[in-house]
Amino acid sequence: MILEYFMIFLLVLMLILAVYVVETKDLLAAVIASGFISLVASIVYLYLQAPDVAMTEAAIGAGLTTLIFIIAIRKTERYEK
Amino acid sequence: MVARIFYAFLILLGGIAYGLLLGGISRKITARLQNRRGPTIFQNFIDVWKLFRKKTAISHGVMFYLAPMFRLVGGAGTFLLVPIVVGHPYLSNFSFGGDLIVIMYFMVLGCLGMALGAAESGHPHSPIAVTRGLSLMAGYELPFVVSVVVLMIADKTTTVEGIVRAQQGGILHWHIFTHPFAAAAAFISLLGMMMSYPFQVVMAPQEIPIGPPTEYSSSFLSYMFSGRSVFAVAKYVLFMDLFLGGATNLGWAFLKTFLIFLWPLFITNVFPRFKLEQAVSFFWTWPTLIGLIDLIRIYIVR
Amino acid sequence: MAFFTASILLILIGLYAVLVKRNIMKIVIGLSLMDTGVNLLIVSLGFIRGRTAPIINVKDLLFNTSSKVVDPLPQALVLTAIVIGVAVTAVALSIVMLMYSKKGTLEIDEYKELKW
Amino acid sequence: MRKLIAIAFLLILGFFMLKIVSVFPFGEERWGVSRHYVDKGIEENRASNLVTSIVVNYRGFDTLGEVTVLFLAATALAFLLATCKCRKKYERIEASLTLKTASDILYPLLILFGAYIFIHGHLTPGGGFQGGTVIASAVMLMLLSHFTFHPNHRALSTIEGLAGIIFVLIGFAGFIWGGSFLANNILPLGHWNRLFSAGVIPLIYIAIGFKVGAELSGLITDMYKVTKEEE
Amino acid sequence: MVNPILIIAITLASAFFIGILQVYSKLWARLFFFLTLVFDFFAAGANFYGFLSGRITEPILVKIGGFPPPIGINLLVGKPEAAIGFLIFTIALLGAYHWERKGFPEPQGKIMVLFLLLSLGAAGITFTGDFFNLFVFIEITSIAAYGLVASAKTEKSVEAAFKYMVVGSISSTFILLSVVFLYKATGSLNMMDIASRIRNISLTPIYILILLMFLAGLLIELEVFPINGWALDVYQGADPVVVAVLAGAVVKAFYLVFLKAGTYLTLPSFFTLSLIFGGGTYLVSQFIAWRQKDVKRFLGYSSVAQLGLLILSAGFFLNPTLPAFSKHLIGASIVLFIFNHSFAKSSLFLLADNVKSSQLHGWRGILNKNPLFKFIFSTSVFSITGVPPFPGFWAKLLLIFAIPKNCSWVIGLILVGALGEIVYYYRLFREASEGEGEKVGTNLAAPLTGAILLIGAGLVAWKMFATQMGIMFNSTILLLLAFSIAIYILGFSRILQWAGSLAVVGYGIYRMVPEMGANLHGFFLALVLVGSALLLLATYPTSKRTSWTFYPAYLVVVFSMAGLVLARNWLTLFVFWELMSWASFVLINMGSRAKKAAWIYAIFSAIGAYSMLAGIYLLPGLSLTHLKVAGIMVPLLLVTGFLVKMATAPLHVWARDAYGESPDEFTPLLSGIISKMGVFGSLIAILYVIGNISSGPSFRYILGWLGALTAFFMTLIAVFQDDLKRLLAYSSVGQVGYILIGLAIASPLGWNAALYHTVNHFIFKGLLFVAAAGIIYRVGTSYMPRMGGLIRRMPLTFLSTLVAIIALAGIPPISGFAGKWLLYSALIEKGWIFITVVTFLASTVAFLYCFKILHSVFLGQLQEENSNVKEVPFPLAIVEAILFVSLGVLGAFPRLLLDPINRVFAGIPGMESPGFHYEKTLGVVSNLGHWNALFLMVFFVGSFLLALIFFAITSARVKKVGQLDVGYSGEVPKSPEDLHFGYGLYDHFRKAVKWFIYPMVTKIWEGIYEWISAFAEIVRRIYTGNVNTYAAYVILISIIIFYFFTGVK
Repeated sequence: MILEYFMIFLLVLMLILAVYVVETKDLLAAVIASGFISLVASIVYLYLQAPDVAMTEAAIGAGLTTLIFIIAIRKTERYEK
Repeated sequence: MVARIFYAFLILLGGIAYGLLLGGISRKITARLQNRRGPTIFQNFIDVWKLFRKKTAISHGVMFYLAPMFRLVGGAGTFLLVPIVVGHPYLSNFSFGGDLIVIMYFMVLGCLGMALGAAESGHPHSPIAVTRGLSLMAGYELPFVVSVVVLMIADKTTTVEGIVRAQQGGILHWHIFTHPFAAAAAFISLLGMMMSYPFQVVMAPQEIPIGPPTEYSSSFLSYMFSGRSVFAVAKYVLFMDLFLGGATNLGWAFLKTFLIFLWPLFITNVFPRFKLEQAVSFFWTWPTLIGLIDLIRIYIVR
Repeated sequence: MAFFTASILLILIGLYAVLVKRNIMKIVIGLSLMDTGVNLLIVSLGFIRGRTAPIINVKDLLFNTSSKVVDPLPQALVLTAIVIGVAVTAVALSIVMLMYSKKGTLEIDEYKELKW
Repeated sequence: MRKLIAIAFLLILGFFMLKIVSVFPFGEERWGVSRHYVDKGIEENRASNLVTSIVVNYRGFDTLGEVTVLFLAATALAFLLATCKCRKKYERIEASLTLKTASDILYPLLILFGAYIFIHGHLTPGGGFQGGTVIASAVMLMLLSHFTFHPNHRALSTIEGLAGIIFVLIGFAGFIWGGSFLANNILPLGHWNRLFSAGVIPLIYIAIGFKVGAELSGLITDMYKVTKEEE
Repeated sequence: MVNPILIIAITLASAFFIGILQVYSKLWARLFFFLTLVFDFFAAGANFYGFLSGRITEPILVKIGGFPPPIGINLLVGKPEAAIGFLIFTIALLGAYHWERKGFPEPQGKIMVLFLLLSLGAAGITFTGDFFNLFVFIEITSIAAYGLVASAKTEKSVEAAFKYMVVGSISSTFILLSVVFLYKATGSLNMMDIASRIRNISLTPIYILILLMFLAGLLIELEVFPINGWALDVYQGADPVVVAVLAGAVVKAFYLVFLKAGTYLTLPSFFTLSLIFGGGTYLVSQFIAWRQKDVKRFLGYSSVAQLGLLILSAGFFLNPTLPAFSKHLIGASIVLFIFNHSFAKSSLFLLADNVKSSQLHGWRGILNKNPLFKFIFSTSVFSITGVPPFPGFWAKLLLIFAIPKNCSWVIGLILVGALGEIVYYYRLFREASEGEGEKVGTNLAAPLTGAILLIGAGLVAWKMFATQMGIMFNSTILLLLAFSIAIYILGFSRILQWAGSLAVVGYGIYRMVPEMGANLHGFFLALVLVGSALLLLATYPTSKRTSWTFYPAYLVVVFSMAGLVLARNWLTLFVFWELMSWASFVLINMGSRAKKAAWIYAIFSAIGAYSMLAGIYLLPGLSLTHLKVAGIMVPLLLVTGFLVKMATAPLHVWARDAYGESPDEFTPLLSGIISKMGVFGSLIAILYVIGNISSGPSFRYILGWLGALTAFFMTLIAVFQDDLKRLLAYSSVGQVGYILIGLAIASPLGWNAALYHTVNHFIFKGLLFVAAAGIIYRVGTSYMPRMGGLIRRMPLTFLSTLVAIIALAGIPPISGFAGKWLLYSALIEKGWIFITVVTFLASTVAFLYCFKILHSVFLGQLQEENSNVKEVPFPLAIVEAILFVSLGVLGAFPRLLLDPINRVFAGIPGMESPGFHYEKTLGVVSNLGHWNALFLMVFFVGSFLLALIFFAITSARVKKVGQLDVGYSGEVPKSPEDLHFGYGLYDHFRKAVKWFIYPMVTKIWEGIYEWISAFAEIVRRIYTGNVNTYAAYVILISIIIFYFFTGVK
């Protein structure tokens, strides 16, 4: 039961982070936050008995995607107008 | 057939003479109305003869040369296609050649010829006069056609003989009485055809000296003159056949055509002159509307 | 149900960024958020309460497997979807970088040359 | 105003999506074709990881497509950024000695770990994609820490190309000897839960691991090396 | 048979291999790239051919991994898949070749990989039988496309790629989600399997919602209105080669998916959805392109519209209530549409690649400098706009006749849209052929191949479907048409081409003699062939241009007219009608100032043809026999088609410039014979259709009024024309008005009048236009006030013109009067008195312009610059002589023509008695009057000669004087200019009739055009160019679909 509440907490956390991602003016912060969302998601995947997906999400969603976003932001602009 | 052609020739000569005479009369009457003595009523004969006898004639080209013949043949043809006395072996002329439609189109031939000759002369006044004449024709043709169609529909025929026959049996059967509005329209358009005064735009003396045949002289002009005279007579006869019940003999014919001849003559001397566009607008409105009354009546009654 | 709602909300938030944000980088971030939401939704759809992961590393699981594990197919699909997502993101980012190199801005209003 | 309209649109859309998912109660059993994968998977493929079994064999064609997508993305990115002149280089700070040393040590370890993941793809969670990503992260680490680190581009291209070709060739082998493309009956299937089992699945996953690793490394390098000429 | 998996696997492997190879050798990479594409092309071609030839009967099922369908992924390649696969690789090969010649952008290896994988993805989309696999291939295609769209690396191209990427991602999200939902709902991912499972479950709103979600994702990729902003931007911004492949191949793969979705998913609202979105997209896109200035975007609008039409057809194709034959027709039409659009649009985009500017004004005049470009361009445009014999025409025809009668409004939609298409495509045509443009690039091999494929596809379609539709072709006509095209090769020598054309027409006459004159068809056949031969004789010397296509096009017009009048079936008639219209469009467009005129001609031709087509569609049968129809709609539509060619008011707007500006050697045919095809059509329409409707008499009365008003107003306007050909144009239109009156009367007398006047009008108007051609050739202008006095230089032309004018004016004794007399008799007999009056007046007004022609051209003062002109060239003089003699002979002996006409009508019930008889003295006698033509002629000639001889003998000496020697107020004029009264002839009359000659109808048409353009301009604004907006549209349309088509509230 606690696990389920924890999951709900994680989901809410994801949503809050998602809103932050959308609304923040700092693109770098947004990207980091969205990477964090992926990380949280991979925990959720574990709960959903999907270790493969969890691994992939952690490696690709949280890791690689965030990385290429960061590179792209470095090559362009950090702040949204 | 030979006899017929011979008589036709005679009638044609008579027609020309009558036309010239009427021209003289008109000049005389006009003069009297203006308190002048005026020329003799045979003045036109004198003129034609004088012109015909001139020593030299000037020509501007082939069409110029041929045009008077065109004019004469056109006038003569029209005259000969209209029966003077219906049913008469000779005085019905060549009316077997065609019906009213033929006559109406044949009338144009003479005008066309004259227009061509005049235009070839290269004098700027000629095309001006011709275009005026044609425009005016477009004007007066409308009321005339309205009334002619009324007659054709009413009598169920397109031949002149048929129309004349339909008017037999008393003065009240004349179309001028049975279809007064159509007749009125036609008679107004006759003013245009005769180029009498309110519609005198073609030979406007102040603007274009004598109309299309400006460049014509001597024998050419005499042909022109004759053609025009007989053409006028043809129209009088046509009107007589259409509206006044035709004629049973030559006497009636003379009388009726003379009456018709008087109508434009009097109008001429009373009215000032329209401009061309006014004339066309006039024809396309008032007489047409008058004619339409009968047309609509026919359309409904039929 | 909470998983469904959350993942759908994630998709919607991502779409919201696409619909409203005027920064092209933000739009790409929104798309990737949307991807995350979609993946979460698919995996949740394959979940069966009280089952174990579809990895047969214990003898016990070898028999009557379908009453013991969750549906592996959605997981397999999501695996593909995640990879495709990152591929799209990479291409999108390269396009964004190219755009930036042309005009030096990330504002969407500057990229309206093609219209009507 | 725009935001409100957008939110309204999205809420309606969300409503419809919720409507759809509401017919599939959360956590309830509902099998389709995957019942076959689950019940017959071990028998047919001998791969303990059913997800791998599906990804590499039952739906191996999808995975071939997936690999292609990644290859495509790497190619497209390399193509697009080949002549891109982006923002000026950052002032680069030389990495600290600790970082350098640590990454020197971690680099082979990470690669080894990645290799472990994809070699054991049919037994444990993870596989070619995950392993490949780990390898790429090793490359990234080196890129960040070592100023002069340049992965050999030719080698990367060759590896990724060869790995892809090997994937297709394995498929062809199935086509020629096994009757159909990607058929998993050309090698002995072995025993369940052993490293050398599951026929061609590990081979394919290894190829994928190499391919993904090379591709992602190349991709990161391509993005990372984009610089603007000094003005 | 080539296993489809081989195509995909080998392509993939070689893509990977190129990835390696490009690092080492670009040349080898390129070689390998093309090798792969060629392999794919032949492999896909082999499959397609296998299906076509019947060697493969069952769909090819490929089990990947050896698993049976629901378990593993499988490919399913049936006939449609094979066709699309072949198409994809054909277009890809063409595009790749084009790109290679143009030069791939660096780094080449990468772009080749992208290109290869794009075509691979499209092929995968086509072949796959699994939904998730479909998604994967869609992603492959999309990512490759994003990269390729941005490949030009210009500001526009990357912008387009970005928009494409954003919208494409939303679309693939929808597809992915719905696929997963489908899996949850049905437990399968295989298409066939889902199809069988879905049949077993009840279609609750939720299932429908899932299907709709899939469809919404697909509709985005299918570029339906209004969620196609991204597509248009891609078309405009990307490299044309990429666009050619996208529009030509990739989109077609998506379309096939759409068809499959409709087939497998049994969505109840599929029909409505495809009707709304397909029809809406089609209609809107065809109109919003009107004001588009960017050619690539403009082609994009057209692509979108074509796709809309395909979607609409899909709706009908999958409608289960459709009869089998209709389904077959629609299927064929879809295939034809796809091939047509792919080849034509790819060619056009690749052509656009050769032109520097993509702006409309940048295309100005480029056709005139680049003959090959012109050939490809015209072929593609003709095919897209549906001109026979190209596949677009057959596709449209098949589609229309397959649509069931209870959906006939769809026909209206299709035809109205097609009209919009004509308007903007031929605006491009007009712009591109106006003036002198610059040289364009010479990278034309690929589009040329496309054009040749188009022609081939058209001929194949002709062979395959014409007979199925009941279209029958006279083999002689086909042979003659082939000869006509073959004349092209004689183009190096104009005189040879002329002689060759004469030979071909002569041969045609020789072959056709048995058909001539026996009945209505034969009567018109004789007119067409003999008349055209005469007019053809007069074409040679007047042209200074050396277009190789003049004679082929001329002959095509002639023989399509022959085919038209020989048709025993409305559809056959229609095919030839279109052929004639468009071949004459080509001819008109050859006039140096005729580009706008040709454009308007095209538009009005299309109005006519499409309304005729709609009428034919609504007819209960296709054969030319009495058909019973209800209501006035059918005859109205039918007749409108014919009235356009007759240029009856209010459809006359095209006529002035088309007659006035078309090449001088073509105008006689246009006026003399082509307009008569309208007469023929109206005649049979009245005979077979209008005669059978209850409101027939009042309908004919309206037609009569139309004829009378046309005659009157056109005549009136003709009076004020200063350009010789324009004057004749109006005159011609007015004269055809008389013919229409005669037809409308539908009494023996009226039809006699109509046919008599038809022939007669051909003679005198042909003569006048031939004379005009000669005069313009000699004088160098068609502006009448700058002529004058030419009688002295061209006596023969003057004489023949004079006779023709007398005939035109209807003055006896020349033959023109016969038509007038018959017409008036018929009118009065019928009792249409008001029409009679108007007609009379019209013919009186005609005298005005008759005089104008004679005066302004031949009489008056000879201008100095014309003092050295010669008589018209010899062939023209011969034709003039022949025609004017025939006018005179017919004037004296009208029975020469009346007897054949009576024979023609003798076979028609109710028309056996001609309504008149002949008597010795009275001549032709009708119930009302009589007219003796021979007497009049003899009388006129006789008395004229008599008068002339008398005059010549008796009159005084005639002295010829110089042209300036006129009595001019005592002054001596110095130059002809002072004396010639040419400018402003009839200005006085203009004042009198100014209300009548206000160009009201023209203004109304212009107003309609402007109004639609303005409206399109507003609609176009929805494509804001902002990607946020595009995404919002996507969401909006999706929720609208979800809301209205599921019932979930």
